Amino acid sequence: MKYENLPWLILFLPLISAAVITLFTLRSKTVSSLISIGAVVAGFVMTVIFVNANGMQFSGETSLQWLEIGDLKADFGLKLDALSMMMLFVVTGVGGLIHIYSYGYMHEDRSMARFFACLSLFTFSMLGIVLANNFLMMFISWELVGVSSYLLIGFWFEKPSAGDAAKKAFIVNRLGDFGFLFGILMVWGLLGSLNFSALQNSITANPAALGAMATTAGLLIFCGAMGKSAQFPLHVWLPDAMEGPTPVSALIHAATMVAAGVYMLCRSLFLFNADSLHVISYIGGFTALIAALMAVQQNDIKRIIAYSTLSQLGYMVMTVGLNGPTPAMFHLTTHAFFKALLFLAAGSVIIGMHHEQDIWQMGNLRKKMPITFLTFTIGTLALCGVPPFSGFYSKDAILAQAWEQKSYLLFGVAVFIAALTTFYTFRLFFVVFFGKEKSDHAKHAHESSLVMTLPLVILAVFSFAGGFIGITNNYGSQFVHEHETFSAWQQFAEPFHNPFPMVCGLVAFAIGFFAALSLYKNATSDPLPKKLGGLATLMKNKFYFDEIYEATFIRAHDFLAAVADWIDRWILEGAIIGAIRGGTDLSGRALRLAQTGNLQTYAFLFVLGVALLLYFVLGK
Amino acid sequence: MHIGIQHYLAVSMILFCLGLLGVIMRRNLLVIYMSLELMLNAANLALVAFSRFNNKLDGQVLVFFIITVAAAEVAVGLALIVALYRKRQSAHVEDLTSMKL
Amino acid sequence: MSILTYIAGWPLLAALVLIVVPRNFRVIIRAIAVLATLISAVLAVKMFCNYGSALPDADGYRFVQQIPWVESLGISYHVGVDGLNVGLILMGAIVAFAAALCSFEIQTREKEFYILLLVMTGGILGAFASLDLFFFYFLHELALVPTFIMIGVWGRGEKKNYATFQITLYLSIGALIALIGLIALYIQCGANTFDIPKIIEHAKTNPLAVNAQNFIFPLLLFGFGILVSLWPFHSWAPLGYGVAPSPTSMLHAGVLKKFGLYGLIRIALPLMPQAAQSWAHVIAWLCVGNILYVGWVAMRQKDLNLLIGNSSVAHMGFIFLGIASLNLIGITGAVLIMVAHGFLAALTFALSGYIYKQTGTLEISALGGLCRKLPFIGTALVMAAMAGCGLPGFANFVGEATVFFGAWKAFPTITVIALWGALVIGGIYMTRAIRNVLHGPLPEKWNSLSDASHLWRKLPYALLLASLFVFGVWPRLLTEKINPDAVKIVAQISPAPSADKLVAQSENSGVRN
Amino acid sequence: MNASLNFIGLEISVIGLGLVLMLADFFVPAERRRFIGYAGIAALGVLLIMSFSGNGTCSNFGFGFNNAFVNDGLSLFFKRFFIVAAILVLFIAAEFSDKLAAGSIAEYYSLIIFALAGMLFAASSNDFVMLFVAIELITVTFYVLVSFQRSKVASLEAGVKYLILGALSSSFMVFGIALIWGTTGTLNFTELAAVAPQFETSRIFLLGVLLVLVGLGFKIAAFPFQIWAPDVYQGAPTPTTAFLAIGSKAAGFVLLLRVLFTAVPSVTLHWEKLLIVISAITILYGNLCALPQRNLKRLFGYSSISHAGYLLLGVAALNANGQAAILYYLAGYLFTVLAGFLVIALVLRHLETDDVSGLAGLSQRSPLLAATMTISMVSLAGIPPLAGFFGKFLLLKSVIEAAQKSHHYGYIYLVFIALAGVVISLYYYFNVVRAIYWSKEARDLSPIALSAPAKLTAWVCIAGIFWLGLFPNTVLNLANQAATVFVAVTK
Repeated sequence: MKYENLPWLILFLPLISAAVITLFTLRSKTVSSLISIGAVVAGFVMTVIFVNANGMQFSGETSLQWLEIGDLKADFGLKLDALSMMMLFVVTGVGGLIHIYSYGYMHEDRSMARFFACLSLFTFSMLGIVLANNFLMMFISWELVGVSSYLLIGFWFEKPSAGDAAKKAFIVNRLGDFGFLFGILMVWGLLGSLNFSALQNSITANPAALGAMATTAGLLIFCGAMGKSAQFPLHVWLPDAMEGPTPVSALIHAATMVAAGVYMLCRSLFLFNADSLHVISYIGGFTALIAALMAVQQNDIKRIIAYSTLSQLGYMVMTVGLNGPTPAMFHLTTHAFFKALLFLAAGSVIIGMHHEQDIWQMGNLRKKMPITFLTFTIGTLALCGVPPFSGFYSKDAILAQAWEQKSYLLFGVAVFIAALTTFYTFRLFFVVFFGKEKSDHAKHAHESSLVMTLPLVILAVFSFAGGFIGITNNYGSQFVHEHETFSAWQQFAEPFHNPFPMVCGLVAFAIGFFAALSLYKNATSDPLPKKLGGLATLMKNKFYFDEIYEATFIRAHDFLAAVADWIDRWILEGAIIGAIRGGTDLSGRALRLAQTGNLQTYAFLFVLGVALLLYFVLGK
Repeated sequence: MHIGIQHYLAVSMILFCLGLLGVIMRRNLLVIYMSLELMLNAANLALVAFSRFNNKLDGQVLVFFIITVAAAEVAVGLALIVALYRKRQSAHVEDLTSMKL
Repeated sequence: MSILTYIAGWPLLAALVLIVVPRNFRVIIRAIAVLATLISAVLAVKMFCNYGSALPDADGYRFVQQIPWVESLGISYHVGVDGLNVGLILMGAIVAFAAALCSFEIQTREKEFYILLLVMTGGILGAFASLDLFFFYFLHELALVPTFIMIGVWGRGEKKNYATFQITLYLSIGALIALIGLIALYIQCGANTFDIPKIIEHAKTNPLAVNAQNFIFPLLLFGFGILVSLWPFHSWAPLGYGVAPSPTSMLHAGVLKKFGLYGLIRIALPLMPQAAQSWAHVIAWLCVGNILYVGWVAMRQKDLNLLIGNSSVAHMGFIFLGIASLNLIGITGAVLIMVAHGFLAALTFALSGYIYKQTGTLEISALGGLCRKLPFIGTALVMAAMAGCGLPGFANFVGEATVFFGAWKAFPTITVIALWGALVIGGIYMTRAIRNVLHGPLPEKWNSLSDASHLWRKLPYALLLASLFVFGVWPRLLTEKINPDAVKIVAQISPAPSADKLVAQSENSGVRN
Repeated sequence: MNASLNFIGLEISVIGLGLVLMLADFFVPAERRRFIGYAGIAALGVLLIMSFSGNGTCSNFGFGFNNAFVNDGLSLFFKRFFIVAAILVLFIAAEFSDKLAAGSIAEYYSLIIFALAGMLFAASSNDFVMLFVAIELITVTFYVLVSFQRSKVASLEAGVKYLILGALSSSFMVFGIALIWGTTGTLNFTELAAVAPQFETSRIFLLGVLLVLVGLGFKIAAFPFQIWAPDVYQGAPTPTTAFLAIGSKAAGFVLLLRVLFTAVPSVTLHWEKLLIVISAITILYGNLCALPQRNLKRLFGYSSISHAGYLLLGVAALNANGQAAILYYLAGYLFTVLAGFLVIALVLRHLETDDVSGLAGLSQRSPLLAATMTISMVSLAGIPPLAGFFGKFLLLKSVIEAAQKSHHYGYIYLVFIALAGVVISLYYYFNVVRAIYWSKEARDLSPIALSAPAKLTAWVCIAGIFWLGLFPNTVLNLANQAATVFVAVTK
């Protein structure tokens, strides 16, 4: 393996930049942002160099010893193979674009330097997840990703909502991490190692190595993904996370971090037995479904996209559960392109609208913001899986996977979701860009600067072409043993190998599109609530998950806290210690009553004492 | 009848207890003090009797010591009580309770 | 003269010097104190770096020095370090330096304060360095008493007096119980020496009778346990730290508190293995009290210091869990957390002290949005809070993770509960604290606050953070030192050849519990 | 007989000194008389030094007055101890003299010296006659010393209380001696030790021994004979209280040790339970009663009861280490208590009450005195690096040893009761420290002018406390060697 030190550089450049910014350049916006951008772009370049040098189909590890206590061995190690390389491209590439975009987006903000420091920290941790070669390293980066997302969501910490959202995201993720670490401990206890390769070997050597614990362990590990990739029931944090700056939503909560769960599942796929995969697939499907339904009734442009992210993540998890890592990763990658694109475009819309996010205040923006409009359209089409946009291929691959796995229920759900996706995306699309301006902001909207539109364009290109630039080949080389690499044309025609799912997908698109067209062309207010009634409110209120958790989990912990505090205050502190203190004092006051000051009494007590003494010794 | 050591001891015991009772019951310091002397003499009686019956003399030697010491004690004690009486115009123990608890 | 003698000696010497310095020479007094602690910190770093190169004596201790003190009782001044206490001494010295720097908040009677601070420092460093049971206890007491006076004189709040006497009496009970245990140990062992290495050697050939162990071990466990605020003997800690001036809380919560744990590992485990075996379950379940119950209590607190105090009590639980697991990984983890938590507790109390100095209150409800006015302190506090809920990159994570791995083999259930406490409950109260103290809109009245301005002010916090990072990123600095000695102890607990102990660890501990 | 005389050279010279001081009254003008004390101090200093030079009369060992009088390690230890105590007390007295009947201060000095003589005799008495005479010499002198402030009713009242109860206890003791002699026919400890085993069952004999213990228990203020201590401590002039607290207590202990471990060791063996109970109750009583106490001298009264209890730990342990521990503890107690009383004498002299609040603001008024009092309190509380800690450490150690040797559970309980006592005592000792350093109700902050001797005394006490806490070797070896005089008691 050539240049094997490059990955270390790729990994640590962002960390260094974060450190440099926090320690030295917090004063200067420009310098800090340039350092941060430079770090990630350099990372991208080096990734390209590295891959050119080694080709894509290779695998290797390089590690430093980090911790070794008895039989607990945790190296600081990098796993270099097609999977991690592709993710490297996604993280550094998409991430780089978003960094550049942020330079424009955050320009007015006074703590831009802090923003870029956090962004670099995030990039480092994300790369850590991608490159980790053992569970402990992955968990460490996992936590760091969590905290950097915490910092970025709470970036505008003076906004109470931002603070709360950050807190919520952190705690919900911690719930997932609890399961994750629990699972790691269990796997380590059973197999005695943390290294992916070693684990894989011991599993392949003896598939029953995990024994009765296999399903449990698998699901516990999955808990981690549940937290990060916001799968039901831990999905509640992602929509609130939109409190963060839009580039953050694009980078962390659409393109990379939320995909980490899926990536982790694929990385440790060998651990999961049939049962756990089954559960995973259904959870994924369910998440996709409810998220899509919620998206239908949201009015905040970012939240709509967030819910669609949620449902797309559900798609991927479902696909992993359906034993289709390749389609999952394929969709993950394309989704990274077009979802980042959508978010950034939305961001540019928001800037143009002077931080107005309610879609019912917008309208007819296609005139005011042509580039944004164009790129947004491409993103939309990709998301809705219109051929030949990238989304079409990845979504088709997913449908095909479901169909081949003969899990028809999930197939049906997937198709239905496809329709929903089209519906709510075009709802957004029409309301924002067509019809007439619904507010003054909309009238005075303006196109964003080049530094912001350029990344949009680049992303648009990939969102268009992502389907046939060989992504599947690389993932395939990772997951499928005897697989042939397709030429671009083969990839282009790939869906026709299995027409039925493709047709279903297209039909779903058509339905969704025309529904949206009929309802929202030139609509000034949402007609749907009247049509759906109760269901609509249910969707609007996200099926009351937040309220339910509030009432159960949070309430339970606060109650226990109150009880513990009460015991501490009144039983331990008050009753026991108080009793001891009071008792001692009281006995002192009682005893000294003997000191009456009267000589006669003293003499009497003295004699009494003598009598006692004599009785004690001679009494028996 | 023959008078044995027990009888002497009994007498001295009785004397001792009488003195004790005096100390506990009487209110007047002087009387209390006399009762204390009585107790000492009870001890003396016992010693003398013992030395008589053990045919040893050091008991009686001790008696002399005791008498001497008692004399000294009495001298100091009476002086003390008188001084107190001067201040308080009373030699009753109930009046001696300025310090308590 | 061993370097350890200097490390512990400089502060005591400086204290003596301060006695003669007239009280109105404020600057000089402060300078002397800071300088003395700085010297011992530097020496400690030097000692830590030379640890590898220094060659150990017969019993495996380095930088040893022994001076007979009371021959008739076999008491001698005997200092030395091995893997177990080298980190603690380094940590203690650095924290002491930071505490001295943070003492600018003390305005009245500086002279007495710095004298007490220095005595405390010298005492505790000496206690950690000492390899003689008597001095071990003696120096700890020496360090403990100033705490009471400091809380009594410079403490804050209206519960001051109550808290002072509470902590004084409570800790004295603990110390005395431990003392009885130590004396009983000395007598039972029959080696007629207080010298720890000798006692351990002697115990190898003729170990203590099991019933004697079962009498002495609980004495040490609960005596030390009270000193370490083992549940349910913890209620003194938040109360005391709530009112104590921050340098005192820094030193006590950070350094002094570790004494009991160190004592358990250094003395109780190797000398009373069977008892340790039979009490391990008790300890483990008491940890749950610390981790879960006290975690909940912390969630409930309205005062920042009380919250920090409770959280530090909760952290003690992880250490006890590591000790209870009685295997190499667990014990190593315990020592790691001891060092890490030292830095962390010191850092958090220093920060809360700064906030108190600025705002005059630590009522969480009264604060808010401070990050805007205090970017440096705020950032540091966020980092501290994150370290407090076990964020990787900080030393605490390494320790806690290690403890979890170690305890998993011994007590899976309890480990899971501990995980919950560490990841979820810790996360909840720490993020809540950040949300309510640092985030949100800034109340009008705090517009006048000023951040830690110049380097000198920032130094203590930066220093402590840096140490947390160093050991968090590069734990081998410690583990490589701890391991050999932890192996020894584990070998004494469950006598199997320590070589295959490394690998056979899991089976042994697996079947043990 | 003449041979015997050179055993008691020290005692003779001390008595002589007392007489000289008393006569000095006639020649020295009234305003100078307080300086007579310093002469006495000088003389005692010389005697002390002589006692260290090998051929000092008290350091040539042997028996005199057909075995009624013994010079051995124990007596030597205690004689030095008493002399040091007397010296320090004389210093305090000299500071306090104006509060005493100023004219007759020389009498006061000489009485202290006579009491000292009594203690010296007590230290080397090997015979019940000697014991009786020594004790009476001490007690009778103390009657006068206690009631010396004839102007104050409290002083007289204390005197009378001490007189009556003291006389009561000594009559018990005398009767006890009579019974012992009657049964065994000997008054000499050494001979008694030989014959005692035959009489273990004779109730009369045991009764006699017990009655003797009553007398000694009264001197050391052990339960149930502690009742007098608080009142007398409170009423007596401060120097007297100081001497009472250290001198007469120590004398009681040396005699107790002699009786229990030289005269009737075989009997003592069976009394471990009795001793345990007495020491336990004494500790608890003293500490508990001291808790609510605000009057400083009374507080010392109660605390001295509790310390008698601690010291009894060493007796109850029934082993050589215990006896050595007692000696060591007393040595530390000497400096500690005298430091305390020095401060009381200097600070509370102008106040009519001895309330703790009188110390308020002392840290401003006189840092030295504040430090002295604090150190004394901390040492009493038994905290390193002070004398009190090492003493308590030794005592506890001896008891735990006893517990381990004789698997008698009482010892374990005893240890924990002692522990409880220490913890309780922390509360009131630290209360005093609190009053000194951070009590709010500081009334007058007028600085206290200290005379050179007073400073010297304070420094000596502090030095002694630290010396015994930090360098226990010398005294510990002396104590160990002194404890060897007792026949090793074994079942």
